[in-house]
Amino acid sequence: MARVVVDVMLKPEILDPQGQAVQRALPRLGFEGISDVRQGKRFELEVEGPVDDAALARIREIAETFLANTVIEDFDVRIEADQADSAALAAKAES
Amino acid sequence: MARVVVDVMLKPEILDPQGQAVQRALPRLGFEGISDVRQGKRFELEVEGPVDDAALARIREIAETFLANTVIEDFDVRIEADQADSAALAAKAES
Amino acid sequence: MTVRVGVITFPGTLDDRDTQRAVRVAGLEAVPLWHRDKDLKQVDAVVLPGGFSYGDYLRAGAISRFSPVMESVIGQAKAGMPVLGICNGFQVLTETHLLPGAMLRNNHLHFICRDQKLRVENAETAWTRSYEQGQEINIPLKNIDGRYVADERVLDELEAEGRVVFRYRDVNPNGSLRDIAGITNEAGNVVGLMPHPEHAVEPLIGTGRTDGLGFFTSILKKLVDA
Amino acid sequence: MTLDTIKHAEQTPDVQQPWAELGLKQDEYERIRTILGRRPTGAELAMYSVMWSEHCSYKSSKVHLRQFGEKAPENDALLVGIGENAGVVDVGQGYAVTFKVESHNHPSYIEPYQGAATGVGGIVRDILAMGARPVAVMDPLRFGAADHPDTKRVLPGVVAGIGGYGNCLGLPNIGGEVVFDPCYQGNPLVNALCVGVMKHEDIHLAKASGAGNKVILYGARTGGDGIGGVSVLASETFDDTKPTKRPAVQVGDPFQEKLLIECTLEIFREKLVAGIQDLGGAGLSCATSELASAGSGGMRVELDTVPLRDASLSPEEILMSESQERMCAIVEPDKVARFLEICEKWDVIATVIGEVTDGERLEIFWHGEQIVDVPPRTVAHEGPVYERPYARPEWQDALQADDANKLPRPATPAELREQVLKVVSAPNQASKSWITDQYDRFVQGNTVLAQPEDSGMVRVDEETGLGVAVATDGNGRYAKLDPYAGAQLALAEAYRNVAASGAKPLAISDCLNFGSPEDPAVMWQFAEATRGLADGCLTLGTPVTGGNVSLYNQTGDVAIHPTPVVAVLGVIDDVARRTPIGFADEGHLLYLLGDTDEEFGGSAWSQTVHDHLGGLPPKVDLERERLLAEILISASRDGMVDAAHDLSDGGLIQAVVESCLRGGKGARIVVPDGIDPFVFLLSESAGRAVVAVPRSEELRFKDMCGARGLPAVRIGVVDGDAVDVQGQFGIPLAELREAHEATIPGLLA
Ligand SMILES: Nc1ncnc2c1ncn2[C@@H]1O[C@H](COP(=O)(O)OP(=O)(O)O)[C@@H](O)[C@H]1O
Ligand SMILES: [Mg+2]
Repeated sequence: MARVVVDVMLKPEILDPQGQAVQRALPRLGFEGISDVRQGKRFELEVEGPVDDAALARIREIAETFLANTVIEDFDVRIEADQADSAALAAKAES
Repeated sequence: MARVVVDVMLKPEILDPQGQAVQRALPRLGFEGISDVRQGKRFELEVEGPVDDAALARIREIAETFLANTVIEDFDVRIEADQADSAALAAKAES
Repeated sequence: MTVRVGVITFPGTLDDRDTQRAVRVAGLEAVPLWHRDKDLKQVDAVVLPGGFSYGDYLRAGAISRFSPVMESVIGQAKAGMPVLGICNGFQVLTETHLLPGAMLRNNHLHFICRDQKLRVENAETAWTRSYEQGQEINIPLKNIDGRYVADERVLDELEAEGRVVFRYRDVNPNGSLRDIAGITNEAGNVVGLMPHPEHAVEPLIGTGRTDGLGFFTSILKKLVDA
Repeated sequence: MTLDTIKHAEQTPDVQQPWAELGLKQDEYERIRTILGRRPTGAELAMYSVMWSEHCSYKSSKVHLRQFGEKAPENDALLVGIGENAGVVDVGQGYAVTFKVESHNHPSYIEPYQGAATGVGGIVRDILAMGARPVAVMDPLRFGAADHPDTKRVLPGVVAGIGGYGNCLGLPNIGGEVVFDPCYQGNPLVNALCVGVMKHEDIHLAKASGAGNKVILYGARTGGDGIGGVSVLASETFDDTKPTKRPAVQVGDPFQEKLLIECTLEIFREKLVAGIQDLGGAGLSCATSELASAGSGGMRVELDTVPLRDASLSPEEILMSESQERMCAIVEPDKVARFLEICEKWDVIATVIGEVTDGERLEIFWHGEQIVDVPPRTVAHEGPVYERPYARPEWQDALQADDANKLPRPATPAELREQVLKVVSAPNQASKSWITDQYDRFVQGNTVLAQPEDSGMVRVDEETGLGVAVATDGNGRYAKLDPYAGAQLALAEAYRNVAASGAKPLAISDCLNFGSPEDPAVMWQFAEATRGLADGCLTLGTPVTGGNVSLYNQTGDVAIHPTPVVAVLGVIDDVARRTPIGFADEGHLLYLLGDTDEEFGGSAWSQTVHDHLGGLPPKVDLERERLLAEILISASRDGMVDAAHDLSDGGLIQAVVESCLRGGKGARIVVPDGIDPFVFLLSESAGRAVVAVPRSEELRFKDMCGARGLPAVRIGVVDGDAVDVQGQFGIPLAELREAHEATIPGLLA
């Protein structure tokens, strides 16, 4: 079983009230030096069977038609490499 | 300016109705073979100055005290490598 | 004796004026408190009202928790001052860890507004003395992040110590674990619940019932008895 | 990079300008050149094109809307009429109420959640700009067929958007409509209404006067929202930097709007503004030109001081940006500091962007160079006016001849029962609580009545119990059959709904949703509907205080049904006297008020049972409506009725079923002599209501109706746990509840 991650973020030109609320709060919490925050969604999909090109294409279609609202959002699909230890450095494929 | 990404996901033992709603909808949309979906949040932070260990430690603190509620959520902090072309395959460091 | 009840306004708080009205209807004095002020103006009790503080944009209650006024509230709550968190206020109380657990998106993923039946499970807290153990009350519920969760150990502890103050009856409107609608801290002075007693203090208005008035008269009882 | 300054425009008279891409006609462009005596700069072209659009200038509808003023009834209650952000009505005890209904149809089809959310945000700012605290919202909605897959995309998004925004603002949603019809498939109608309350002395107007007064822009930063079209200009002037993609979709930030409301109300309390305007369609172009046009002098604006979200925006784009949650105030210089202080308190960004001048021009500068120099009235108030040709469509006669009264009727009581169940469970008649339960109806603690009551009612004064009631109605099917009558029927129904809850109707607002004005048939529908509404308002004595026109609701050459939506506002001296719809007390007697004729044209029955639309809509008798309203209001005031429900789609049986389900009690109904049970139960004759009268009040109530000449027939009694039509059929309440309540969740959940 492999995990595919779909990141969905508002397009850069679209207002992101959530990210802004976070950013405005940071200095008040004593954290300086963060010049911008954007908040989006992360989906983790567990795929049965091999994650070959066909499967990835299908997931990209899911992302495009369903997980993201492409009127206002961009998305990014990538395979998450098996991580025995999530703290370890791991190389990743980015689609 | 560097970008640090914070992923926040519900702990595995916590019911995730949003992820479930997605998973239940998939077969109806003609997508089979996805055995589980979890939905979480992705934050993109633009950091002024170098992202050294000190900066990362600070961001981990932001994540732990603020971006995630560790009663219910796990989080993961990582530097997003510079991507000239987001369509290109890129190697990433995972913290 | 006049009992002074502070009602906090955060940016995005909605039910502050309603809560002040409820406090007045119960015969107490309502004292507006502002999120930027540490000064609690010598109130005898504090209510954190409902709403969407900071838009609930990160998580409900997550940003308000860091406000100056909350520093004082946390200190006073630990010293025994009665604190009531309604809806968003309950969410703030869990975010500050004055109350255990957390609030998540409703299991059906929608905002829900309904008349909700509750059972009073603990009539001895600072905010429930006007009720009887086991009494059923009906007050409005309205939220999108109302699903109470905590781990099993915490839930067992809450049950064992009688700290589940309200349970949903007839319908569990949001998937809260063990039908929990409201809880209290160990000392019984801090109470949080999702439904809205302040919307049920006058006949005709809202549900047309006055089942919520008891919260505010309880505090009078408690402070007069003390 | 060349900035298109006034000087530059003067020096380059022959530059080709993209007026056509911006939606201007050749003659309109020529007119701008004549007004200015030169070619417009890019920024001026941007302003004129957006302000002269149909949406902002009402150029097709203006000639017809004039009737609302010309035929306005004498009415002492009207404090501010058409033309301001919203009309204002005196409701007594020193209070004034402002309300308005507006459309956000097209954006809600493109992006249902954000489209609907920003629709609510926009109308709330209109109300706020009048000086009022917004106290309630309503949402009349129309969607395509209930079982169409796209409805499953649009409806939940729209509902979540309205709820997400309104709930977060703390405005109770007290009513609205949900109608399904295939004609709205590609053109859903998302109308939104807001009501606000203030004291008379708090009324504010949108005008800039007093030379030296400052122009303050406050609220959200300006981003590239909703300016997809104007990028053509940016790409012309900024030849070396290609504009980034500009979103056509606006995203709402209800938290920012909530801060804007509280901040603005505090500013009003301290009397710090001389004039105020919200930013909605056409953004700063609209706000600056309207403020200057309505005021006494001119205005000078330093556009580069506007706080931006996206630093790459060109001046043209800044002028046209429709970024939400912004307001523009005119403030005397010595009050500016306090104004800014209050904004700071609420974390609202506020910037002085210019000042009122003693000239007559609106002048806009960009880093010291002048890019706009126009007479503001020519932008804001003296746009083009069209006398569009209109003609009764040739299909109208055939449509009216296709008489619904001739459709096959149920032959047996069993068949009648089955058809009744079909009507009460059809999507249009079914319970909408799956939708309305997603809206907060309790917030602010003043809600007396909310859905599914006949009207929404909120308390205005805690001491005296003064309250206002609002109902919205519209029936596109009726209006398609006869737009004149259809508009009056919408008015009559909303009027009746307000009266049924015990409030006295005072004034109306309307949202006119139609197809393309370039189609003479549509223009005829529009002309007929406005004429009907204006005549109706004159007869009922309820002036039009404001509203909104939404044209081009069509796909290809197929237009939506003409859909005038009417909102009636009423006042009640003491909300304790309100009349709910629920039959809650056994033994109360049921009276049917008004006359029932055979009227099935456009009816719910003809739609659900026969999928038919033809014939004539129910007859309109506004004098009768007035009498009925008087009786309902007297009955409420004198405690003669315990429940009342107006009759509309689905006729008597629909009303009885709703009242029984609401009150939790059944009813025994007797069909009066001489009337066919089918007609009695399902005809949609207007001017009717059903009331529940306590036995002790029966005599007094009958006498009152008799004395005033209103037909009142006893038709049954509240009793048992079924709706039992004697000699015909009985249906247990449980079965009715299931039929009525399961439909919408079944389609959408
Ligand atoms: N979109 C909506 N938002 C809020 N309330 C609604 C909406 N749609 C319908 N309602 C409410 O549901 C009830 C029934 O609607 P409807 O059948 O259209 O009423 P009526 O026929 O009396 O005008 C009314 O109280 C109405 O205000
Ligand atoms: Mg009605």
